[in-house]
Amino acid sequence: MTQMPLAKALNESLRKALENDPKVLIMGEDVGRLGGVFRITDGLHKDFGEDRVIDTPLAESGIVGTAVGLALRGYRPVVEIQFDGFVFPAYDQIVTQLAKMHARALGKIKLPVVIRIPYGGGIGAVEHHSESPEALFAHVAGLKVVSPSNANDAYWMLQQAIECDDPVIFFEPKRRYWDKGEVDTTAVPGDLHKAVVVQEGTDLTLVAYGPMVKVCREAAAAAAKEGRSLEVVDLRSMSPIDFDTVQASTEKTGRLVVVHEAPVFYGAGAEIAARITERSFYHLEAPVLRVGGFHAPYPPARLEEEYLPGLDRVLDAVDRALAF
Amino acid sequence: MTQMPLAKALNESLRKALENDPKVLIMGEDVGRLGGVFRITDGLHKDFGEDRVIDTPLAESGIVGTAVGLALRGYRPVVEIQFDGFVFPAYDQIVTQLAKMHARALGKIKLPVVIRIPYGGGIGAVEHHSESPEALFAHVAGLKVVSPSNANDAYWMLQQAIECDDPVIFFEPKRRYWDKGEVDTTAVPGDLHKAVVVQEGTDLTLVAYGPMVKVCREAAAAAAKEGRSLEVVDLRSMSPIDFDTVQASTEKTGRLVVVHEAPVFYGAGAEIAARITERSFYHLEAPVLRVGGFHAPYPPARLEEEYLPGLDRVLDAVDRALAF
Amino acid sequence: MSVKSTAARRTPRGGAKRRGGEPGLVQLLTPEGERVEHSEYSIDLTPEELRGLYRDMVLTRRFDAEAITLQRQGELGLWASLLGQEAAQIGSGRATRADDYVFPTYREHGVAWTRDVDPLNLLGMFRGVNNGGWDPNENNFHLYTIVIGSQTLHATGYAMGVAKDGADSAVIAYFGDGASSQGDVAEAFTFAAVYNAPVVFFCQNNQWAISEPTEKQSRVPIYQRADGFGFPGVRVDGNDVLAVLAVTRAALEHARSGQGPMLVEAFTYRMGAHTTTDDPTRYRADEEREEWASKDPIARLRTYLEKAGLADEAFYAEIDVESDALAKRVRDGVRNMPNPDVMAIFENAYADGHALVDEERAQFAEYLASFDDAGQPAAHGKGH
Amino acid sequence: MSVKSTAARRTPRGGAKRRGGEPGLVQLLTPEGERVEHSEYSIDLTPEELRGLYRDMVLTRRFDAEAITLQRQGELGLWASLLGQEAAQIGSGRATRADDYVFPTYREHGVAWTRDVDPLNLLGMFRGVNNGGWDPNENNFHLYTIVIGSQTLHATGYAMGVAKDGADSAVIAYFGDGASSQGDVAEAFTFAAVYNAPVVFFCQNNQWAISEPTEKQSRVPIYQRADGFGFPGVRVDGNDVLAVLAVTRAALEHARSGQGPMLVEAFTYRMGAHTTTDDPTRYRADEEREEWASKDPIARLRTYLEKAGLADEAFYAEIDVESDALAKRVRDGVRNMPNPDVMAIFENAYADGHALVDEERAQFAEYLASFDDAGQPAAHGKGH
Ligand SMILES: Cc1ncc(C[n+]2csc(CCOP(=O)(O)OP(=O)(O)O)c2C)c(N)n1
Ligand SMILES: Cc1ncc(C[n+]2csc(CCOP(=O)(O)OP(=O)(O)O)c2C)c(N)n1
Ligand SMILES: [Mg+2]
Ligand SMILES: [Mg+2]
Repeated sequence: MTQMPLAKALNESLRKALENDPKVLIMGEDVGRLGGVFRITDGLHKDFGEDRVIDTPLAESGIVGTAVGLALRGYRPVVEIQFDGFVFPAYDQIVTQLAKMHARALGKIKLPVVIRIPYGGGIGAVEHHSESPEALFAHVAGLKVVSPSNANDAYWMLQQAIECDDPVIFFEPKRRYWDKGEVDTTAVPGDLHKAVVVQEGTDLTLVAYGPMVKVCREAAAAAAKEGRSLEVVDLRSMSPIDFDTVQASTEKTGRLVVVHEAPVFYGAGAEIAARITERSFYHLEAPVLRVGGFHAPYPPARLEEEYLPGLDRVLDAVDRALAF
Repeated sequence: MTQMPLAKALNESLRKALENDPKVLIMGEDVGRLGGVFRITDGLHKDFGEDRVIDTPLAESGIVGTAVGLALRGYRPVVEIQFDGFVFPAYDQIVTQLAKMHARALGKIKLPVVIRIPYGGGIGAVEHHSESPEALFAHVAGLKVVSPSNANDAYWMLQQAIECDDPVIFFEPKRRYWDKGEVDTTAVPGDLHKAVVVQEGTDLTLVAYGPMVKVCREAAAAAAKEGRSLEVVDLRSMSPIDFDTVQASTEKTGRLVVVHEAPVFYGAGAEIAARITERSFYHLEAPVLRVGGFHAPYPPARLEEEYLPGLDRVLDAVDRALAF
Repeated sequence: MSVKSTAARRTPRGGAKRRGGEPGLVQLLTPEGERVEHSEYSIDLTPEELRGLYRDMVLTRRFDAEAITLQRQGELGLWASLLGQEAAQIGSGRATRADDYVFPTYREHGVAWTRDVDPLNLLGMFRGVNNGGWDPNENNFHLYTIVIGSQTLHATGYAMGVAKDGADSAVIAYFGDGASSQGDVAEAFTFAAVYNAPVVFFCQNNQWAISEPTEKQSRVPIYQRADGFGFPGVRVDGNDVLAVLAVTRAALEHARSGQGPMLVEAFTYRMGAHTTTDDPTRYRADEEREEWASKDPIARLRTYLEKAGLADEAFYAEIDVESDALAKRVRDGVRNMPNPDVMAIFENAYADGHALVDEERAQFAEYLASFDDAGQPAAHGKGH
Repeated sequence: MSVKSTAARRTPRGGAKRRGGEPGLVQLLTPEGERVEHSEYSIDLTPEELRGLYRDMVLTRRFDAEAITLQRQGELGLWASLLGQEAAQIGSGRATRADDYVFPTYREHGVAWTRDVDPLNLLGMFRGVNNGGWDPNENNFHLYTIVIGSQTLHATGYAMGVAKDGADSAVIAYFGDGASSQGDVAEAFTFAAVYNAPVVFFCQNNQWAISEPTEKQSRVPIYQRADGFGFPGVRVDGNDVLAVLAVTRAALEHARSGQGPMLVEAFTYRMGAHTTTDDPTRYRADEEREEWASKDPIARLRTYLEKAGLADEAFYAEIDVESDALAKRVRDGVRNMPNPDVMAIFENAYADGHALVDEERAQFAEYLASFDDAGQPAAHGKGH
């Protein structure tokens, strides 16, 4: 058990992967000498060399497209996209090639490629540096989409993503990079796609993932002071989604609020609301409510504090759900 | 009032737009002499010349990116993407530039660009030619997303999309191109984004758009024989969505089934189910059910008949909804 | 691998090309079947090898013709004919070594033939029973790629892996004149150059991208694109199987010997329609086609074989027999190709499984079963 | 416009470049401040014009320095310094005509200056009060574009429109050495060439893309990229404001006169960090920076002005006063820049409105109002 920031846990996880499997490669812009703009690959270029920690040309489609080719050759590329807003030049290679090639080959080839994407807002950045595009990947069959909310999950989920024989889009909650947490490098981790109840409660279930888990735990704490018992589920995986865990919690509390930074419209909350309502129709005391981004471009930094769903907006939704 | 196939209605609509506004341009692969692989631009190159009907290099990002530039110069480009599966190379330009530039300029510039995409399956095509990616655009703020289900809507909605000062992703139900319908070129069309009740009913509401409207009408007819009265709503617009019309119909019938070809997971049905359940919680006799594609790559042609949601799968969902 | 050091390792040939400007086509066999020499590229084949190339081209063309017929008969949903491009494909394919790796488009039936890929494998996706489905590693022949240009990046990445492994094999990526406009192809050039990857970019310029002539893609010959990325480009007569073989061999050797990528533009012509759904009469003149008919790659080699007396009647007769046998095997094979089981919809979306796919598979199986129980058939023609 | 005809209209200059291979830098003013001549590019400026260029560069540098300070003081969230690139930007910007159109990256503060864009406009996005927000059509200076390479396609499309309008103005698209690897830039080259669009692609090769040296993007000089697309490319000393002005003028004239696109590579150096969040000590040696300090674009011109006696002390003194005034105006302007109203979140997502945006706007307004009613403040620092 050691305390470390989420960013450091990712760095340690990558180091371990490079040590464990000579086929693991790290690719991306500035991942080499610089160690990435967030230093997630810090020191790896020095210790593993430029053959395994590869500074690439400035071309995301090229990065993912060559990663596909390297995977076909037997490598396990771990690609870094510098910021959420810069994954789109690679979207075609991800959606039409990486996601579909295993099926195209009727299973005869595998594409073990991990695409790491620092995502979400809250760091006061300029345009394209604060987005949450996870739904745009979760809707696409052939991809798996996950996001850790804490250091220990960051360490283990990245290991598991790299070991997975399917392409995994690994969303890193960039505004939590500096949050410290216990990391147990000896533990046996659970299923990569299993949701976890991180806070037991009886009155209402909050489901979140990545950066919003912390907000939801704070909301649960605040609600507790008002005598309300909120259960918090860390979804961890947006594709597949562990509906069983969400369903069990919802049927226990009778109420569900889904929280994410991404715009609500066509977002993960919609999928969870639709499916849980279908599964637990007679258990719901209130409609599943969603808290998330608005249907507008991510605002300039000076507005993000108001834009990002925080404690108050979560509690407001909780009030509305309990009022039913 | 004249009878014409949906494809011809689109062709007439483009011709009218080119006649009405000298700033309207048509761009795309093979839209010139060939008239497009579906002949939607047939004859336009001959009549309006290569300065207005432009065969482009084979590069979708280039097509949309230069269309953005042409729009900045005061033109109104109507871009054709040859097939649904080939829009992804342009996804970055659409999502990070076309959708956001108006906001980036605080409204000082407008991007009246229409992107026409023949979409959906049912034509026995090879891979990438049968997809329904509408959710991947509807989730993105700054874009409007529509799809006509019949010849008259095809004619008018395309006119309205071209007149709109916002970027519009115009999804054309390619397997309905050859379906004939009445086109009233003199009528005054309704709001581009208004849903329409195309079949009155009392027991359950079916919501669909594009190619699935026909299937839902057939389902309603079949159900009628069994004494069940289904209301069918043609959504027409996936962003914005006319929730008021869907809500009114749902509160009248008490039951809602959403039908689309696109995969259900993170699809339009999820958004409609979540929002209508929130709005009409106490009116719903059953959970909103969804009928759509599976979470798998679009299958080879010989399986699409089984894969595509048809009459039977819609009626099965209707049975399940009514069983609640 | 260090970029600096590799950047230094530029070949004279590359340099020559870069200074050379437009050197015209590399040609070793004229349209009239005359054997000619070229300053930089030469070839010396045994009569048997020459007959082998002829046989490859004839059988490939016959296979292609059979596929067109099968499409007309409704056995295939679509076919992309290689008619006219036999020399470009056989010549380049025969230049590859067993341990080289090939990344095709959707039209490389002749290259597949040289890689011993069962022709029936190619027909599955055109019949609509799968989207490819063969094992690329069996013949080092990747799946057909439909999204224009994408495979050039896969080939480059694969070649980067070959270099990492210290192997001396090479990779060849096929693409068309239209594809040369795609950003992915330019990015492949950049990655290949920067990492000095052992990959040959083989562009079959058949002068048409569906209805668009090459000048809608570039106003200079495509082979010249390479120089500005730092590697050599060469244009070869794509209807001259000897020149294509010689140039591709040199390019692959260039890659294998650590000198990095090379671009080969095979100047040829798409004699048929883009695919069986296309109607070329809408956009191009018959004269053009006729002019190219006189440059036919097969007739050209046959003229040479005959003039040089390198093959007797028995040889040609034997190929006819082989052609008929091949055609029959393809015909029967396609007709007997089983439709996939409906539940195949849910297979291979993932290698490690996905909970939702399992759930949907179970639900759909249950749904299908409900019909059998009720004894009513699924409403076909309308889909489920 | 007919592609064939335009393809024919290739200039001798272009041809010359293509045959010429590496001609070295175009230079008119040496690092030592010596005025030299060049065979193809010449310039003849009045003393006043020369002083004007000097003034532009000094004021631009001062503005840039002030912005860095403001970032350190927390008034700006980020700043991308142009330090060292003043000549490349002032020289090229001053070559443009009022009716030309400029498509910048996020670093073209000097070009903006030459277009009379209020420096305060540039600071809004770096302060985080907007994402650009100025009216591009006021000074024919498009919004800063952050997604690398995208704007080269916008510029090409705009230029296609200029050609359609029969106007004789030109368009200039700025991009970096790193951007040269993006597929969008290659596609822009292709479209510009095929449609013979009047656009100049201006690459500021400052030799770094954040931490990556140019050899991670290309193993040959970037200007050579143009030839393979069918238009001329030229490399100019990017720290020589006279050469940059001369070459860019020629390139813009080339475009205006219907000869199509041209690529200019300004060879310069990023003297500072990539942005204020970057730490160059992690990836590059100080020696490199020092070596380039001796090629400083401003010192170079000043040496020349002094040697040639083209400016007196009063001139320099006056610029110092101007600089201080500019700095103060920027300082005060930024500090007084109001935060946008929270409801601005919902503005300008659409030009014609969107029902959901209206609904969310109303709900959020109601939500915010609920706090006032209850008299409790919104939980700041945590977000709403
Ligand atoms: C990204 C993408 N856009 C469009 C298409 C549709 N399409 C299929 S083939 C083709 C023309 C390709 O021309 P070329 O590259 O010259 O190859 P050829 O067909 O001539 O062999 C087009 C536009 C596609 N498959 N992929
Ligand atoms: C598509 C995309 N990928 C990554 C980034 C992150 N990024 C911002 S600037 C930069 C380097 C750009 O280098 P260059 O083009 O040489 O311009 P310079 O910053 O040197 O002026 C990168 C990688 C981005 N903005 N857009
Ligand atoms: Mg072609
Ligand atoms: Mg740079």
